[in-house]
Amino acid sequence: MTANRGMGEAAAPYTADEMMTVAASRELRDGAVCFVGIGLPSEAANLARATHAPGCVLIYESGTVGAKPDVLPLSIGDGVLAAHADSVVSVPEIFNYWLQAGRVDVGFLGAAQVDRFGNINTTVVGDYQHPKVRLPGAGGAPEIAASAREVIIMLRHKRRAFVERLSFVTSVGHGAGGGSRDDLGYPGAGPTVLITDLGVLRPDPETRELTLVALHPGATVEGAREATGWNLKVADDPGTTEPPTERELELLRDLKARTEAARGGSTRGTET
Amino acid sequence: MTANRGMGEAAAPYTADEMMTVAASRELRDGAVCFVGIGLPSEAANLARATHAPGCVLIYESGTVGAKPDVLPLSIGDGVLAAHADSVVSVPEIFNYWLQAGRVDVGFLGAAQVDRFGNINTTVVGDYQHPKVRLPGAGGAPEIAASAREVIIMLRHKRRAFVERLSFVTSVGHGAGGGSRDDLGYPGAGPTVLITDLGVLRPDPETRELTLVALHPGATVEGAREATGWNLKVADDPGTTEPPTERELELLRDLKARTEAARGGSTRGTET
Amino acid sequence: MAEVTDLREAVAGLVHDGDAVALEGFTHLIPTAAAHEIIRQGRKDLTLIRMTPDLIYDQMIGMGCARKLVFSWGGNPGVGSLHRFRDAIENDWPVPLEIEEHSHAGMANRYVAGASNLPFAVLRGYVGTDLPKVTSTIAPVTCPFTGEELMAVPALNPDVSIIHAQQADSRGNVAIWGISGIQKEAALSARRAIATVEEVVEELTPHPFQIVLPAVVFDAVAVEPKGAHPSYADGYYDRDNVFYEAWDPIGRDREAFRSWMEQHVLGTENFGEYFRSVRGEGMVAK
Amino acid sequence: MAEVTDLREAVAGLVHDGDAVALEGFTHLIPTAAAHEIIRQGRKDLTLIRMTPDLIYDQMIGMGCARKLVFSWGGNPGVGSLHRFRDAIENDWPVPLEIEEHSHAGMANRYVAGASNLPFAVLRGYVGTDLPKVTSTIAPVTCPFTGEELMAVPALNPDVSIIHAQQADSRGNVAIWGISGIQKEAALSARRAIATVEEVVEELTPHPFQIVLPAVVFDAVAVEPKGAHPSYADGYYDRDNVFYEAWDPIGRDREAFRSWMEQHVLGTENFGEYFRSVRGEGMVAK
Repeated sequence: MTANRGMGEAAAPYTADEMMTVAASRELRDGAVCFVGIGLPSEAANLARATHAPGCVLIYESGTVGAKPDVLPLSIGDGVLAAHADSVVSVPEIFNYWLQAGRVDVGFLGAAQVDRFGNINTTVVGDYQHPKVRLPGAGGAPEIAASAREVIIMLRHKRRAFVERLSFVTSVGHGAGGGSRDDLGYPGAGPTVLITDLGVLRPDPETRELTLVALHPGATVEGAREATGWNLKVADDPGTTEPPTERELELLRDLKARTEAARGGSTRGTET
Repeated sequence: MTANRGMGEAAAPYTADEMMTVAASRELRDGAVCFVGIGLPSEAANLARATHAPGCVLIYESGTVGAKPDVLPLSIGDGVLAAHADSVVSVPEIFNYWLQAGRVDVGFLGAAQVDRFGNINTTVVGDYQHPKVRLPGAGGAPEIAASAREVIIMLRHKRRAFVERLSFVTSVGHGAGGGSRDDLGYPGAGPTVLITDLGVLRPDPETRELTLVALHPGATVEGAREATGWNLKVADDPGTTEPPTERELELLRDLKARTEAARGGSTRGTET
Repeated sequence: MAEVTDLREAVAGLVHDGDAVALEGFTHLIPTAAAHEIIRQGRKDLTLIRMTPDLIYDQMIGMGCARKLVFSWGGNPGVGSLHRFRDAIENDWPVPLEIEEHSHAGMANRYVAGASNLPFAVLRGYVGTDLPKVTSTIAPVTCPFTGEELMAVPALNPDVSIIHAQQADSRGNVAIWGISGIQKEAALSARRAIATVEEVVEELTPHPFQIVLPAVVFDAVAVEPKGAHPSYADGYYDRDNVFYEAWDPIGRDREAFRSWMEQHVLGTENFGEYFRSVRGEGMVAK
Repeated sequence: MAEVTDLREAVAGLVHDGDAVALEGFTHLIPTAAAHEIIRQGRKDLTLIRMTPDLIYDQMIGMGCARKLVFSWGGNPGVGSLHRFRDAIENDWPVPLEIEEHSHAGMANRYVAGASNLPFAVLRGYVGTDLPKVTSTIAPVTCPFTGEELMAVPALNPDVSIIHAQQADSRGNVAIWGISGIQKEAALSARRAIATVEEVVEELTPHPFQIVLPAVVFDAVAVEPKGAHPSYADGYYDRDNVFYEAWDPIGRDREAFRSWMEQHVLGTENFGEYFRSVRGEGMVAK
């Protein structure tokens, strides 16, 4: 469990991770077709489905369309994803007929590193041929970032994750900013929001640079700047995120408890 | 029912069409994967399955693999084709993953017109823009002709069907003869035999011109020449086709009787 | 998300004059009810797309709905010619019909490209045939890795695609079993999609070789029992070979055709009425 | 036509040193039994192809079977890194490992092209990422109709593909239900194909989202109950999350890894023995 970093001394009745997940879940509108990564994105999307967006259609890259997991999947192809899905299709179909075809409203992505334009690295830290850290690689992220109508990124706010320059661009956000993403010819609009455990960042309408527009309760601009590896742009008057409601917290904890029980008490992280 | 044209006065105990179907069925070896057109090809392939080739795998372009129809299908997508099939796949899959992939040993085709190199017309007679006769068109034939390892053509021997020059090349046989088919880059070997109601034609090993190599019992070289719109090449010593065995005839007639009964007594032709 | 509605509303709202329209169903599950509704509503100038134009396109062409046909095999399967189709091509009756002619593999891959949001598909075919001489939508493309030359065909993206399926569930997910042909790609390549179904069931159950198209694929789902007649719906009814044969003399004659269409299609309110009308004439197998 | 044989014979006859080998199964139905048999038989210099190299490729890489890996996501799902995979890339242990890295969409389309006997596939992707800088098998291609530039990737045609499925019928037709991932394309793109199955049944019955791969696709079908453990087989057993987590400390340490592999994989005759061996150590969830 992440400590309540940056949330002040008065212990909040929720963790920073919970705030992050709740804030992300609220971004998903009911009825949206949502392409979901495992871990935090899956947690947020399923919380949305349990709260305000029961009609959203969750797609996992294993080919499940309209997945309705009762516990959080540990892998992208868990049986719970197929069990009550509207349909299960092949992997080529999910990427070609659904994602590339423009049928996905929202792509929900995690990351290892992000830069100020929402470009994502999940490949290597350091040199590609002789990496300091070899990460899992691209998976479905590049094409989710390319073709989903919009992208929501979730990432814990840390200096080594929010970097001035990515070691490797695995998935394109707003490229070099401005109109550079459009020049690449991708149909989707790119990242429209980055939710961290400290606050909410949205791209500037002109430069497309991610800008801190809201802080979670207890988080500070200074804390956010410190946890960012570039000179963080902050909105003139950043708002404050509405704290999790009792219902949101209850449903989220319920979901996680059910998940742990189903996994035989495993408490290992769910992020990949 | 076709008359016993060219079969001499002593009424044979079988029709010329029956001889043609039986002769064609014998070309199919057991275990072969066979892509089948409706009509005469389907009749011959299913006779083969009932006689010497119970293990052949019949594919119809509607997506049925390993079809085992108990009556002859009237259309390429009849329910009898799916009922006991090994698998049923989509139309793109049948053309891309099966035919184009080189998984088909034998393509079994009918035709409206054929030329001396086994090229096929099923599109128009006369000018394309102002046709004398508008035929159904290509269907699956061009790619069957292109990609099946070998092709068997069945066509009743008539001067207006065996033409000097096709109005339209719908499907490629041996092109302009010689090595011209190879130059087109097609993986399959092209037509290895043309079975008519008069005899059997095979391509010359060098020129690839179809050559009459066998006559059905009662048929004559003169009859075949008369029914051919080009100067028919005849082997030095054309053989005689083994007449249908009692078992072949019985099984063929049984198949056709079951088919008619299932169709509510329809006796319309099955050729398209 | 699919709305369960009636077919008249679905066609009124989603099929417009001048649209490129694909009604698919490969021998199995041909959407006859939807074709009739388009005829009843008098749509004009349609580009009709279909691998195997058969009775439904013969009827739509004969009634003057179409200005263009994109296809790969046009016949009355097991019977012979489509006479309205031939009359339009050979004699411009009732209006001229432009044609764009491909092979099955070409058409299938054009739908695949359309469903994949790609501008073209690649295949091994057409070389050495006369099709590229008469069809402009065939062009060579070179493999950037091997240098090999292959053939490309452009994507099909119909304005609206219509399919018939056996069932929808209560959420609007659509199930087809048995031969599913090109319906998945036809529906997914289209800007708008309509499904007619034999019935709506609470929950789908597995059937042999079943595919399920999720509700979000469709703009409208309408219940039309027997809606694929005279083709068949596996699990519901057989192919009506008698009707296919009975169509031949009707389609062969312009006047017989017009009066048959006026009596049975234009003269009825919906497919149920139509079906009782043709059954009354003995055209339907028992 | 598939021959029902045992896995040892199938691997001995169909998998050779130096082959390009794809073992597929997208989280579901990962062919662990087959991977172990390849390790037991000491295959070398393999090009391993797989969208999501996980424990089985971690083990094959750590045992020195591979000289190259073609992949799109390499991790222990829900747990973390594949340490043998990382050790090979970062430290060339036990032998150097060349990598060819794509995205999932790229890999999936490479299999599709391979299954279709086309030299390349086209997709919208890669542009603006660093993947084309490090992966030579990505190249632009231009649409001959629209002039639009897209990305091409070359076909994958493994020498041999291996999948695990729930059932084969008595004729050798192979059924997968639930998540079927990329298995169809993996099997159809290969020169030779092997299926391991949970069991052979007389006749297949329909299951939700089932696909059937005809017997002619396979060169060998072998019965290997539990053969996908620790992944799962819908209808037979669940994913063993305990095992995935227990793997982490074993894979992390070279010696622990070697001795574990020697004891449980090299020290057993077949997958049944192996399974009893690891269950005896409490690594398997009840």
